[in-house]
Amino acid sequence: MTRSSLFSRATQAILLMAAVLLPVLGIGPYWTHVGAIAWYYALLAASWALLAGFAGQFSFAHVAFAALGGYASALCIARFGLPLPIAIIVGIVLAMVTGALIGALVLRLSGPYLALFTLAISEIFRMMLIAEEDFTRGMLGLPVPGLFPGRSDLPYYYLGLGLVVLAVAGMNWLLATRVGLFLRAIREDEGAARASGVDTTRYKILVFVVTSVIAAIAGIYYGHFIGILTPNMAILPEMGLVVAMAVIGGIESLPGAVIGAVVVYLLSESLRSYGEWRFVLMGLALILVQRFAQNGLFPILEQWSRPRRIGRSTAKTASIKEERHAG
Amino acid sequence: MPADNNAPFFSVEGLAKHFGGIHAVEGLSFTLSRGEIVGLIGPNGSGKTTTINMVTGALKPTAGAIVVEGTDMARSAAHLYARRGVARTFQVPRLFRRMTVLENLMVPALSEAAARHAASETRAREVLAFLRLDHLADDYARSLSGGQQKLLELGRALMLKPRLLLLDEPFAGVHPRLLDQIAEHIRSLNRDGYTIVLVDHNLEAVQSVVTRVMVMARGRKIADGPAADVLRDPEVVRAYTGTRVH
Amino acid sequence: MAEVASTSQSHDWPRSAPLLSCENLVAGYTRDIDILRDLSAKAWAGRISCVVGPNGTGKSTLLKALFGFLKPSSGRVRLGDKDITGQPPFRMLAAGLAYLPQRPSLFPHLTVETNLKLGLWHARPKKAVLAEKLERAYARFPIIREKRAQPAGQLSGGQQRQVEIARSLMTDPSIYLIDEPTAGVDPQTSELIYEIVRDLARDLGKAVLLVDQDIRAALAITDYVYVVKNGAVFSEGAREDFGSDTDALVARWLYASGE
Amino acid sequence: MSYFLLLAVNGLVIGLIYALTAAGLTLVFSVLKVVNFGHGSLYMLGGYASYYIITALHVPPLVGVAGAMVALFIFGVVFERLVIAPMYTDKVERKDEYAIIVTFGLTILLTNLGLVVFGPFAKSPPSFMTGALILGPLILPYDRLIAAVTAVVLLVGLALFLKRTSLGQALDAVSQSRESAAVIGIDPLRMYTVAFGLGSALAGGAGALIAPIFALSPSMGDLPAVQAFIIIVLGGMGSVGGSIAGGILLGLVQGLGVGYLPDPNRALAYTQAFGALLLVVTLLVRPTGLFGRSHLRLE
Amino acid sequence: EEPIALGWVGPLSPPGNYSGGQEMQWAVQLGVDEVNKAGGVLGRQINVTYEDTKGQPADGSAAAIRLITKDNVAAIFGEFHSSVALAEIEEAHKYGVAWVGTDVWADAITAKQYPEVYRLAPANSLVYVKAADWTVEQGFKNVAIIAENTDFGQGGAKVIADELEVKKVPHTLVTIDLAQQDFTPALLRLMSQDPKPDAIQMVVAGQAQYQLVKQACQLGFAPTAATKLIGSSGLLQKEVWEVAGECAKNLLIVNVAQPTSQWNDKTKAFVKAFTERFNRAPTGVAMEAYDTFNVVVEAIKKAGSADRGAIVKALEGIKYEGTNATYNFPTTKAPDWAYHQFVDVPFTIIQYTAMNQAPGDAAVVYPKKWATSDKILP
Ligand SMILES: Nc1ncnc2c1ncn2[C@@H]1O[C@H](COP(=O)(O)OP(=O)(O)OP(=O)(O)O)[C@@H](O)[C@H]1O
Ligand SMILES: Nc1ncnc2c1ncn2[C@@H]1O[C@H](COP(=O)(O)OP(=O)(O)OP(=O)(O)O)[C@@H](O)[C@H]1O
Ligand SMILES: CC(C)C[C@H](N)C(=O)O
Ligand SMILES: [Mg+2]
Ligand SMILES: [Mg+2]
Repeated sequence: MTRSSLFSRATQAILLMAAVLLPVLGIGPYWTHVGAIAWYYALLAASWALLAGFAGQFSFAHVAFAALGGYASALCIARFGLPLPIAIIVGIVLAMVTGALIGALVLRLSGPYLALFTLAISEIFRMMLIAEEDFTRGMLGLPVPGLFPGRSDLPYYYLGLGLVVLAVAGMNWLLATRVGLFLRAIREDEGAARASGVDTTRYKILVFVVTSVIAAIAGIYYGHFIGILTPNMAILPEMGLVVAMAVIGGIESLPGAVIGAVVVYLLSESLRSYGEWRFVLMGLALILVQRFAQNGLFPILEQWSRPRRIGRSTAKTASIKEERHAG
Repeated sequence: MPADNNAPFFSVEGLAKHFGGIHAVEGLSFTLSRGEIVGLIGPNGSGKTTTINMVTGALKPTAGAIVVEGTDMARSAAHLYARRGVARTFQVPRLFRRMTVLENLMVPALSEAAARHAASETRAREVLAFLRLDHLADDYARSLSGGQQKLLELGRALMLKPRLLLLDEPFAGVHPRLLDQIAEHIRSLNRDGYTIVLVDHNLEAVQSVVTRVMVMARGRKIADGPAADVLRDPEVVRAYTGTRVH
Repeated sequence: MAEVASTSQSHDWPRSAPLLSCENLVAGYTRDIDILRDLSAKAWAGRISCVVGPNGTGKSTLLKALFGFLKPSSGRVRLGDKDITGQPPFRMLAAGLAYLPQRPSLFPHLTVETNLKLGLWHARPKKAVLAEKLERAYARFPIIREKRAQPAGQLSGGQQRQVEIARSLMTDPSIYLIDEPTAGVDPQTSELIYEIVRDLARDLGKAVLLVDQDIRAALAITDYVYVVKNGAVFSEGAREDFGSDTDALVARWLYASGE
Repeated sequence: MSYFLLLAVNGLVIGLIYALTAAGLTLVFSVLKVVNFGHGSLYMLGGYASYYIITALHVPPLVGVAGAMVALFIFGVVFERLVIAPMYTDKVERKDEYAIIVTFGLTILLTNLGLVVFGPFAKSPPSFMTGALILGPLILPYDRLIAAVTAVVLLVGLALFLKRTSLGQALDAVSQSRESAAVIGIDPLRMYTVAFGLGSALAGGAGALIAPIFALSPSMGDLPAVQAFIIIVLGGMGSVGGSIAGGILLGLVQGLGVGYLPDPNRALAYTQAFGALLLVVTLLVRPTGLFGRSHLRLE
Repeated sequence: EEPIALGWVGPLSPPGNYSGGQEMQWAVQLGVDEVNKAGGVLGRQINVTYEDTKGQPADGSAAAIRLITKDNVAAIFGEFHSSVALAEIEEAHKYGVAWVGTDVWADAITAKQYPEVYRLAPANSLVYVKAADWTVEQGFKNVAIIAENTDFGQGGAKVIADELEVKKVPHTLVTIDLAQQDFTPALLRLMSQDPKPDAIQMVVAGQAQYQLVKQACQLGFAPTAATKLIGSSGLLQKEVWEVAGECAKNLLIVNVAQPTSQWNDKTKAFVKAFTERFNRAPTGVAMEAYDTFNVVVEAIKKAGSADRGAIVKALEGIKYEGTNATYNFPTTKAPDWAYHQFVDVPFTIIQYTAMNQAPGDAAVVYPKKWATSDKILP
C-alpha cells in the first residue's frame, strides 16, 4: 500500500511548502480566508476518503459529524458558559461516542443501505438542529465566538493547515499499520476478512470513530472561524460536495483528497466573477473533470511524474519465468 | 504441534441448517482427532459447503453444537474461529480483489496480534513461492486466472497456521501437475500435525491424501470410515461416485 | 516453440475449413502486457477441440478474446468466412457462438427457471418452444427441476454450474466455447456433462472449443488438442493420430502441458 | 378524527408521487449501480418541460405530463450516452463512485442553469382540474387526486414492464451482472442507457405531476430527492413494489407524525424526520429494507 | 479615476428567496446605470459587486468578508433575509464598513446598535404592531399566525402575538420551514381548531406563501368569508396569479410601499424605467432597493469621499427623498431597535379584488388616510 513514490512525496512536500508560504507572500486577506475554508473541506474530504475509499463505508453522515462538533462546541459556550477548551473537548468526545454508536449500528449494513441509513441519521440530526430552535437557534444561525483576537484570518489559516497535516499524517500512519490492511480487506470482502481472523466489528467501529472525530474537529474549526453555524452545513449538497472533492482528488489517497478539496473549493471561488453562471460552470467543470480524468486528479499527477512502470512485476516477466519452468 | 490422536479436539453434534423449508444440513455429527486428515464428499448440494460455513462461524447453525477443544463455539463470530486456528478456503474464491496477492496473504498473517510484519512477509513469500505465484506478488488479486485464484485462496488459509484446515474444493480447476504438488503439500502439512478436512469432487486426489472419508447426501452423513472401505460402499457408489472410481 | 505436427496422413479433416478460427491473436487486459501472444486455434463442426495448459497461461483469456470480451490488439477471429474480430460479446450468441465462462455467470436473484429462460433471451422464442426446452433441461438435470423456483444464488456451487450448463444448452448455436464445465461438479454429473458435450459434436454437429483441467476426462472425448503455454500454442495435434490408448495420451499431454 | 383522516390521505397522496420519483431512482441504481444525485434536478426539468409544452402547444395538462416524460427520456438517454457511458471502459477503476460525481455535477449544473434559463420567478402550469373532491370530512384537491392516480398507473405499468417484457427482464439481468448479461446476448451498455432514460422519464413525470400542485422553481427537486432516497431504501433497492410501499408508508408516517406530536411547531419541523426515523428503524430490523433482495453471492 | 466600489448582498439562488433578490438586484442596476450616466459621484463612476448570499447566514458573512477584503468596497447594502443580515452586520461592524439594509425586518438588526448599520426597511415592531392592531380593529376573534423559522418570521410573530396578548385576542402560532412544499399538515392543524381561526397572518417571505395561499384555498379554509388570509410582500409579484389563480382573490397583503396615489415623480420615473427595462412592474421591494442604493450614493456625496468611516458618519445625518419615502436615520436608542432605523416607512394593507390585479389597482384598506375601500371583502 505505502507505494507512495518518490515523486508523490516530493510533490506533497512542494505543495505543503507552497501552502505554508503563500499567505506570507501576499495573497491577501481574501484568499487567506478562502484557504482557511478550504482546509475545512480538506479535513472532511480526507477523512471521508479513509472511511469510504479505504474502508468501503460509504457514509453520508460525514458532514453531520462536522455539524455535531461545531454545534456541540458552540452550544457549550453559548448555553452552558463552558470555557473554550472544554467546549472543544466536549465536541470531540461527543463525536467519538456518536461515531462508535453509528459504527455499531451500521455493522450489518452495506452499500447503498449504509449510505442512505447514514443519510437518514444525518437528516434527523439536521431536522433536530432546525426544530430545537430554542436551543440551537435553528435556521437563524448560531453565533460562535472566535478563537483568536483581531480580525486577521491568518491564524485560522495556519491552524487549519496544521490540522490537515496532522490529520493526514495520522491517518496515513494508521493506514501503514495492519489496520490499513484490515480496513481494505473489509472493504473488499467482509466475510473473507472475518475468515482470515480479522475482527471486522472492531475495525469498522474504529474507522467510524477516527473519521468522525476528524470531521468533528473540522466542524469545530469551521464554526469558530466563520463565526456562525446553521443546520445547512449538513445538507445533502454539502455532503455531495465533500464526496466530489474526495473522488476528484482520488478517493484512495488522502493527500489526493486534500488536493481535490482545495482544487474544487478554489475553483468554485474563482468562478465567482461569473455571477449567476458560476454554479453552472462549476457543475460543468465537475462533469468534465470526471469525464476526462476518470480516476481522479491525483493519480494523473502521479502518473505524469512516475517513470513508466516501476517496481511492479508484470505478467510479461511472469511468463518469462513460466518459460524457464517449462524449459 | 504434538499429535495426540486420542483427544477429539474438534467435534460436531447434531448440526443442522435450514434455509426456510430447505434442510441443507440435518443431524450431522462427527469428531476429528488431532492430526487427522478426512475427506468430506457428496453430490452437489449435499451440504458440504454449508457444513464448512457453520463450523467456521460464517453461518449460524439452526441447531447443534460445535465443540472446539471443549468449548461450544456454535454462536461465535467467524474471526474467533480463525483465532482458534480453524481456517477455511472458499469454494468460489473470495479474494480481496483490489489488493495485491501479497497483501491478501498479509491479512491473515497479521490478524494474530503478536505477528511481526517482517516475519509475516517472509512467510507469505514462501507460501507464494510454493504456490508458484511469487511472480504475481504485486499484482491485484482480481487479475489472477481462475486456477491461480484457487491457489491464493489456499495460501491465505495456510497463512493462519491453522490447527484445523477446511479446504472447499482446492483442486477444482487446478492443473494436474500442480494438483499433485498441492496434494503432496497437504500430506506434508498433515504430517506436521495439521488436522485437515478436504472437500473435493476429484476422488482420485482425495483418496491419495486422506485416510478417512465422510460422505454426505441430502444434508445427512451417509457413510464415515476408512477411505478404501467407504468408497466401495454400494450406497456411496449409487449416491455419488458412479462409475468414475473403481 | 515446437510444433508437434501430425505425421499421419490418415485423417485430413484438420485441414478442412474450421467453423471458428483465430489467427495470430495478441490480446491482454492492460495496454502493455500481452497475455495471448500470437495464438492461432481452430474449431471444426462436429469436432471437439480441447485447450489444455498450466494455470494462468491464457486459456480463459483465449475464450474471452474469441467471445469479444477482450479486443485483440492484433490478429483475426473468423466465424466461417466472416471476420468477427472486435465484435462486442452480446452480438456473439446471435452470431452462433455460445460461451460458458469459468467464473460463475448466473443471475443470483432470479429464479433458476428465469435464469434458464434468459438463455434464450436474444431469440425471443415462442412459449411452447421455451416450455419444451425447459422440460429437456429439467429432464437432464433433475436437481434443477427440484430447485427451479429458488433464486439461483441459493444453490450450491455444483448445482449452479449445472444450471449454467443447462442454460447454455437452451440455445442452439453452432459453436460452443466451454471453460472448465465440470470444475466443482460431482462425478456422476460430470460424466453426464462430458456425454452431453460429446453428443453436441457427434450428434448435433456443433463445433466445441473446450478448456479443461480435467485432462483425462476431456481428452477422452476430444478430437484435437492444443497445449497452450505463455499465451501461445506450444503444441497441437489430432487425437486420432495417437491411437486408442487414452492413458498414454494423457501422460503425454500432461507432460507437454505441465511445467 | 377527520383531522387524522385528512392528514393520512394527504400523506398518502404525496407519498405516491414521491414513490414515482423513487422508482426512477431505484431503477437507475439497480441497473447502473449509480446513486443518482441529479435525480431531483431531472424532476425539476420534468416540471418545466410540461409547463412549456402546455403553454406553448396549448395541450391538456396530462398530455403535458406525457410530453415531459418523453422529453426527459430523451434527455436522460443523451446525457447517459455523452457522460456516463464513456466511463464504462476498463480504464476506469471505480465506476460507481465516479458516476456519483457526474450526477452531482449534473444537479449543480441543472439547478443553476434552471435559474438562469427559467428565471427566478415562480411558474405553474394550469391545474389538471380545479376544485376539490369533498366526501364528508374528506377534502382532496383534484390536482392531487389526479396526480396520485396517474402515479399509481405509471408505477403499476412500470412494475408490469419490468416483470413481463423481455426488455424489463434484460434490465433486471444487467442489474445483477453485466458480464453474464453479455454472455446471454444482452447489450449491457444499451440497458444502462434505457434505464437512465426511463429513470429520468419517471423523475420528469413526477415533476410534471407535482407542478400544478406545488408550482415550479429551479430548486423544487431538492426535497423530493432526499425523500426518494429514503423511500427506495425503505422499500428495498431495486424493487418497484418496494418503492410504492415505501412511498405510501413514508407519506402516512410523515402525515400522521405531524398529527400525533403534541407540540404543533415541533411536529411540523420534524415532518421530514419522521420518514428518516422510519428508515433508520426499518434498516436496523431488516438491513435490506422491506422488500429488498438479501445479499446473495454466487458459490 | 478609480470607480467607487460598493457591495450588494442578497439572495440570488436557492434556498434563498431569489425572486425577491432578483428584483432588488435589477433595481440597483438601474440606479447604478443612472448615476454613472449622469457622471457618477464625486466625479467617479460607481461599480457594484453583487454577492449572492443564497439566504444562508454563513454565505452572508462570507460574502461580506469577500466584499470588504477582496473588492475593497466603500459600503455594503441590500439583503432580503434578516438572518443573513444579522451575520453580515457582524463583519461590517468588525471592519467598520457601512451596511445599509434594504428589506430585512428583524428588530435585532438595528437593536444591536452597531454604528455602521442602517435600515430603510421597517423593523418588525414598526409594522406588525400596527398590523395586529388592525386585526383587532377589524373584530377578528381568533387569529392564527403562520411564521417562517427565521429571525424575520419568529420576530414578527412575536410582535403580533405580544400585541394580541395585550389586546386579549386569542391566537395560535404555527412555525414553518421554507424548504417545505406541502403545508397542508400545518393548515389542517389550524383548520381543525375549535373555533376555527377567522384570520390568518402569514409572516413569511417569498414564494412559500404561494403554496400556503393555494393549499389553504384548496382545503376550503382561507381566504373565505369565515377566514381571512393576510400575507406579506412576496404576494405582490404577479406570479401569485399563475400559481394560486382564483385563490389569490380577496388576499390581504401587508405592503410597505406607498399607494399609487402618493407616488412622486421619482417613483413614477423609476416604475417606468424598471418596467421598460425588465419587462415587469417593480414591487415595493424594488423601490426600497433602488432607494437604498441612492441613499448610499447620497451619503458618499455628503461625505465628500469614498472613505469607509466617512460614509458611516455621513449616513447618520442624511435626509434623502427617494421613490418610496424621505429617509433619515435617527440616533435615539429607545426602543433599542430605533437606532439608525428609518421610521416613517409607508405602510398599507391592500386587498386584491379581481383576478390578475396589479398591486397598484388593489383596494387599500389601511391606513384610513389612504384607504380606497372601507370594508374588506369576504
Ligand atoms: N482481469 C484480468 N486483468 C489482468 N490480468 C488478468 C486478468 N485475468 C487474467 N489475467 C492474467 O492473465 C493470465 C492468463 O489468465 P487466464 O485466466 O487466461 O488463465 P487460464 O489459462 O485460464 O488459467 P486457469 O487454468 O487457472 O483458469 C494470468 O497470468 C492472469 O494473471
Ligand atoms: N442461502 C441459501 N438459501 C437457500 N438454500 C441454500 C442456501 N445455501 C445453500 N442452500 C441449499 O443447501 C443445499 C446444500 O448446499 P451446499 O452449498 O452446502 O452444497 P455442497 O455440498 O457444498 O454442494 P457442491 O458440491 O455443489 O458445492 C443446497 O441444496 C442448496 O441449494
Ligand atoms: C417579508 C419580507 C420583506 C421580510 C424580509 N424578507 C426579512 O427577512 O426580514
Ligand atoms: Mg460446495
Ligand atoms: Mg481459466
